[in-house]
Amino acid sequence: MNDTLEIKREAQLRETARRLLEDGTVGYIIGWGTTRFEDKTAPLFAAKPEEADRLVWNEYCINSLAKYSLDDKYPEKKIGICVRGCDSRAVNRLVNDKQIERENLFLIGMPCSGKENSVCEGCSHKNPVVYDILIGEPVEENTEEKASAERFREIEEFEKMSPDERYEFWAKQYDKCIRCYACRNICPACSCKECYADQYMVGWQGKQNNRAESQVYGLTRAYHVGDRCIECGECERVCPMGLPIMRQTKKMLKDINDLFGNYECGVESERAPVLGEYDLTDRDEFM
Amino acid sequence: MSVEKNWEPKIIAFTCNWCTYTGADLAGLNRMKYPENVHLVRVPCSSRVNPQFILRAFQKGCDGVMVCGCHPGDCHYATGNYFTRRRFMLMKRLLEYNGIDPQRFQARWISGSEAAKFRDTMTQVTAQIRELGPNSKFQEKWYQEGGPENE
Amino acid sequence: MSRTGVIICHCGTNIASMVDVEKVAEEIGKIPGVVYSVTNKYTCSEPGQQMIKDAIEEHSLDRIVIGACTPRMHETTFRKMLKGTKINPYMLEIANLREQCAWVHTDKEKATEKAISLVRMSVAKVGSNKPLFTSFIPIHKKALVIGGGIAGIQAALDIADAGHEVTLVEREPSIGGKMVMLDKTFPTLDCSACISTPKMVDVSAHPNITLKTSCEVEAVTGYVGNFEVTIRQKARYVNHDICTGCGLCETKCPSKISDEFNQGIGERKAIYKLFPQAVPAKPVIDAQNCRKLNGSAKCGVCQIVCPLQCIDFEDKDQLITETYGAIVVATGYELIDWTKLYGEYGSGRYADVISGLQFERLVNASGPTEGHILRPSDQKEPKDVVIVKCVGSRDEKKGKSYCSRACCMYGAKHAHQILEKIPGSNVYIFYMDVRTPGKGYEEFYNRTREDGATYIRGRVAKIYKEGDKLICTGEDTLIGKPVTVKADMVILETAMVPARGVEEIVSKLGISMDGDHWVQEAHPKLRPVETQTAGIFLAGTCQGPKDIPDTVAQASAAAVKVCGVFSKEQMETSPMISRVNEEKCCGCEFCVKCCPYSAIAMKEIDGREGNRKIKRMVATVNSGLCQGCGACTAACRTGAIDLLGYTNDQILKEVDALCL
Amino acid sequence: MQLDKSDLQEALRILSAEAGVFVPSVVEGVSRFALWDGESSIDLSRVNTELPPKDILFPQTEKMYSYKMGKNIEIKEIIDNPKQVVFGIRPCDVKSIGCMDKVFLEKTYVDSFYAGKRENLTVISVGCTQTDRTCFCDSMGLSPSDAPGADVMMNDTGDTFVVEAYTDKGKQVMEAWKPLLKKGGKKPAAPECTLKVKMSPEISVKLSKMFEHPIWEEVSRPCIGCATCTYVCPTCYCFDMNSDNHSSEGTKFRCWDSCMFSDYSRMAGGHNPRPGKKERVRNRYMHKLSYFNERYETSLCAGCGRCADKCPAHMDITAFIDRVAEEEMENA
Repeated sequence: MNDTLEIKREAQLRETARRLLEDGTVGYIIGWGTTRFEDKTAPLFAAKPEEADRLVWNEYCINSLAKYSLDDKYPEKKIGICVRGCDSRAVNRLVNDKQIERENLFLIGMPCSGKENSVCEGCSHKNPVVYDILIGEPVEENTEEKASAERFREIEEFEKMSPDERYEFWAKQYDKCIRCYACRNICPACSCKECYADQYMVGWQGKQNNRAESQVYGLTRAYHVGDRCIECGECERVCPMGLPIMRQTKKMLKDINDLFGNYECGVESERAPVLGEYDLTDRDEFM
Repeated sequence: MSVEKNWEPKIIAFTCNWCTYTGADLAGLNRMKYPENVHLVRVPCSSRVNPQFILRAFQKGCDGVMVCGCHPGDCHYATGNYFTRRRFMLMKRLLEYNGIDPQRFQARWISGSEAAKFRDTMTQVTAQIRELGPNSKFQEKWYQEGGPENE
Repeated sequence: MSRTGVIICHCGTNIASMVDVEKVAEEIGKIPGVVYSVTNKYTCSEPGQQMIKDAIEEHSLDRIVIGACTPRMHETTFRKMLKGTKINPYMLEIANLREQCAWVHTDKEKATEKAISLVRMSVAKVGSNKPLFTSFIPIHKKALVIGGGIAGIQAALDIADAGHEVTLVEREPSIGGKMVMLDKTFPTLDCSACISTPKMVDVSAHPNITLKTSCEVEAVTGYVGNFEVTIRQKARYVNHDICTGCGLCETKCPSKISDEFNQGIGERKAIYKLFPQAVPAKPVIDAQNCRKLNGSAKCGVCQIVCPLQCIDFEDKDQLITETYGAIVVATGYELIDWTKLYGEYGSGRYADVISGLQFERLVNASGPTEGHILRPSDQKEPKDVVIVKCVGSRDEKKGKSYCSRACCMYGAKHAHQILEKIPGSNVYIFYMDVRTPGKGYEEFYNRTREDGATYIRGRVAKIYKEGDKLICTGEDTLIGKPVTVKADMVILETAMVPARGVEEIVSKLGISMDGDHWVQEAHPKLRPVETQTAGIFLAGTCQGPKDIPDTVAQASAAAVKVCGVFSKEQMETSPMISRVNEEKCCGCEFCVKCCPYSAIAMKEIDGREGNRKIKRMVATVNSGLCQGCGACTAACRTGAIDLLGYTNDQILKEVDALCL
Repeated sequence: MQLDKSDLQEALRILSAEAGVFVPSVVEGVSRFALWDGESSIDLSRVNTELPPKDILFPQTEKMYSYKMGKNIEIKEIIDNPKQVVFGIRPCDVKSIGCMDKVFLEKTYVDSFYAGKRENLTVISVGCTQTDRTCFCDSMGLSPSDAPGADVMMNDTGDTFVVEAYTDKGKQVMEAWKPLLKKGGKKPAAPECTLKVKMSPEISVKLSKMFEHPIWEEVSRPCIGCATCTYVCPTCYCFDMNSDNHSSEGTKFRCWDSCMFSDYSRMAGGHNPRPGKKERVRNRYMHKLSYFNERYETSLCAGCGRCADKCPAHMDITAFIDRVAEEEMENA
């Protein structure tokens, strides 16, 4: 990240935030603020104009902010959210799933040239896909081939392994899982009011932590978000045990691309999620 | 799980009431014989089968799972099995991706009049699963170590 | 703890021969929650059922599992039996021990083991059954028939005769449809007007039928028994209550417009009756072509002339909304526009190459030529006539792949009419096959051949004008030689296609169409007059090409279906339908997209967020429309929508029970 | 007494003769306490393991008893308390074991499952020579190089360990290590935590009066309600009970639960005293820094810093404590 451009963008962000807070277009702005550690930023909720200067913009702004709008679904005033490319897709995701109203949000677009996060490597949407105001100039996107080559590289490599090797790999990974549900709570595609895993009366998912229960949880979540995943990589970032969750959820995206034509979630006004529609010309492999 | 020698595969088949379940009844009416390993769960339409049931079946100790429904186009509920087809095309690949042998989960379109096809499918799937041996993937320890004795 | 009663049926020797029923009963008796586990020789018999009823009293059971034949056989029987006891009829599960166990296995010991696990699954499932109650939806005993052709007329008359109110909606100024355009009808050759106009008069005279012509269906909502239908009454500019239909205005109207009823042969006025025996026999003004209304002149002569002052140029469209219990779709057909498809037949440049309906108008006594067959180019009587069949039908490349069923017969009828009306004329019929699939059809075809019609097996390759003759070149495949005929006139028997605008009606009603845009019937063989949506029926050529006898048969069938719906005050709906747990529903609408019956809608309920009262959207299932397929339950990630009778909880327990 | 580093393997082998020895190791990329396999070298370079040693005494899923329904119902309590030793545990984790002892063993009710395991556990603590950036145990009143609750205290002096026994269990270990031990050795000075936190008893008193303070609204906002902080925290001891039944037989188990889950305090009928994030974050911080103090005179936070390190929203208990310290109370 060349610093001069980013520092200018940070100053412009603060100035815009101050103006928005002063003239009351937004009730508060969700952005990134400093923490005790220099290489970590934390979500900041700036409500008063003077707090606008606490907003920062550097290569450590890695937390996704879109899902915080779910906590305030019926705001009196608009909510300002700083959105990078992935956050804007998360907003699209939540709007298409009818969980938030687009009019309740005021999106401050932040062109992002990649953060300290492994997922930024193959990022296909550095500039926000939807915003109300753009801070600074859009950055240059990854080339089409680089993004698409990078998108499923990890999955294609993994598919080369034999079934038993694959099972052993996943079994070891899910042995590590401590079922803290951070991956579910950070994911913009996981927006159910009451998750299936919390409904013990129905008995979908046991609370005990053994390999089988964690595998069932892992696969069920992969299936639930599979056709709506926006590939923001937050699930992998937040996992305290470092499970490669994206390698699981993006498998379905790869299949959908192979079977039903290229498919990217949360980019434009949504084509209905693949599992929500049908097509008479689908391949029929079940005879 | 009984001793290795006379191990019997346990296969569960979610069958749609209007087509495959009727086909199974027709096979019964014609006294067609097929192995005892397949247990049918009757559901109104193959689109009622939630892919999570498949995970549940493997977790609770099934060796093979099947989802059977009407041929696309003549579903009693018009568009039911189009959704089934999509859901299980994706779930099948997800299971294989996680190491489950492709033959352990199969989906088939069997109409109400295809009694012979129902018998042949059941026989063929039972043979395939028997040859694959007991399934230990996804299974809870409770079943792998033969239930309560080893508590 | 539930108190489950289990009855294992011998079914004579059907089950007992292969399954050790005593062992099954004893084994199942050990399951916690099972308090009564016996076998019985014939459970479905009267004594068998009585035994169960006594057991319920004696052991105060609250749910029953019967291991017997397929539930598809006796589920209803046992549910009726339970109606007489204190147990809800849906606290019952049936394990299929005959068709899927005893009859299909050979090893007795393994079959018994399987029987035990099947019954164990049913016991696990019945453990979480809940009492279900059928709900009732009110039925408005009023039918709506869309389309005033012979199908709509017949359906409306049958329903009205059964004592129910009917509204017949027709978009043209008069009912009658295509049949009333015809001259004669095969095979009896009785005059089409003579058999259809009396029915049209019955329709207008029938106390139970409200006739709405020049009307179109604007919007349809609701479900069986409660369809809210908005009908648009198009402006007619003539007050039909006062008008007596004297026709003075028609004679005075200056403008001349090509008469679409006569298929473009001859003209009509701007203020016109569709045809002389039109019902209602009152004119309407065609706004596009009336000089006063389209602003091209200050005319208004009809208003001056009209003795009763019925003309009102300020008339506007009106929208009327009413509730109907059932709807019959009878939108009929049209002939394919061959001019755009068949350049080799001159694509309409030659006036004497006419379609079947145009010939009907020529030969019709109330037609533009009063029944004299005069060729449109020079009004001369043709001597040599060529009839070409399968124009647009059975022709995937240019037209439609299907056969239009009726053209072989009305082709022969046209030949017969020409030979009869023009002595010494010659008729050449180019055909691929002659299909005569009805009573008296083959005999009628043989008679026309004996009258002198020449049947040439082959298609006409090209038609071109030479002098005042039309040269038709083709090949006679029977003798394998090319054939040319110099004809004065050519009649093309073109394919039937769905009526213009059927797509809108189908989408408004929420029913579906097949590939060729014919309305999709529920089942081609077993439910030809029903659609997938309960309460919407169909009749006539809207469902596919057919002749008048089949159309009338379907119309009467649809009428009986409507009377079936109206036979009860309320309609009992099956309780095995989906239900939404509003506490868990987050309003994401994934389920709405999956419902084949569009039975799921979103509604606003008030909820709480923290300490604030808010409004939020949740899904709700319409019990009238839901058929209980369960597609929505698998689409709902949270499991907020569940199918009663096959809930997630029950199926999970069934899967667990199998794997013990 | 002193123990040469080179003799460490031998020392552990002596112990593992009759007890399972847990040592800090990296399993599949996650550093945690795992059973020592007998030969692999002990890596003490890492200050704190990612997962705390709490699952030795309080496993994430612990089967309590099994039942079998037949003619009569037969219930069998599942007791498996093998003799165990945990080696290489840091003073902050020893303090957390002390906190759990207070909860499970003191006051009226003694948890038999915990007591059985605790009875058979020998704690051999190794003092820290350097601290992580998230360590703040000395601000919480602990010394990085001394663990009063341990059975044996070992401090690294370069190439030897200074070994002291604090309890008779410790003396038995010293007995077993007799051939390897040498005289002398001086305890090294305790390292200094870089992270200074203004924690003091007044903070917990102050907090007890701040239940309605607006600070909670602001502090709790970034929280996403997952259980990472509670599951990596060595002192969190909340558990839930459930059963794994198979028609006529099954087992009753208890498993970790987290007060941060939205349904943790949801009661029958759907009422939830802590519905929002504000209430839940407030409850967690108050329990760590105030409620526990009122009941057991010591704070429930040992200053290991794992929650600050692993929190997805980068929330930080130390920043919160400083914030509370600066907050002047109007009515204080």
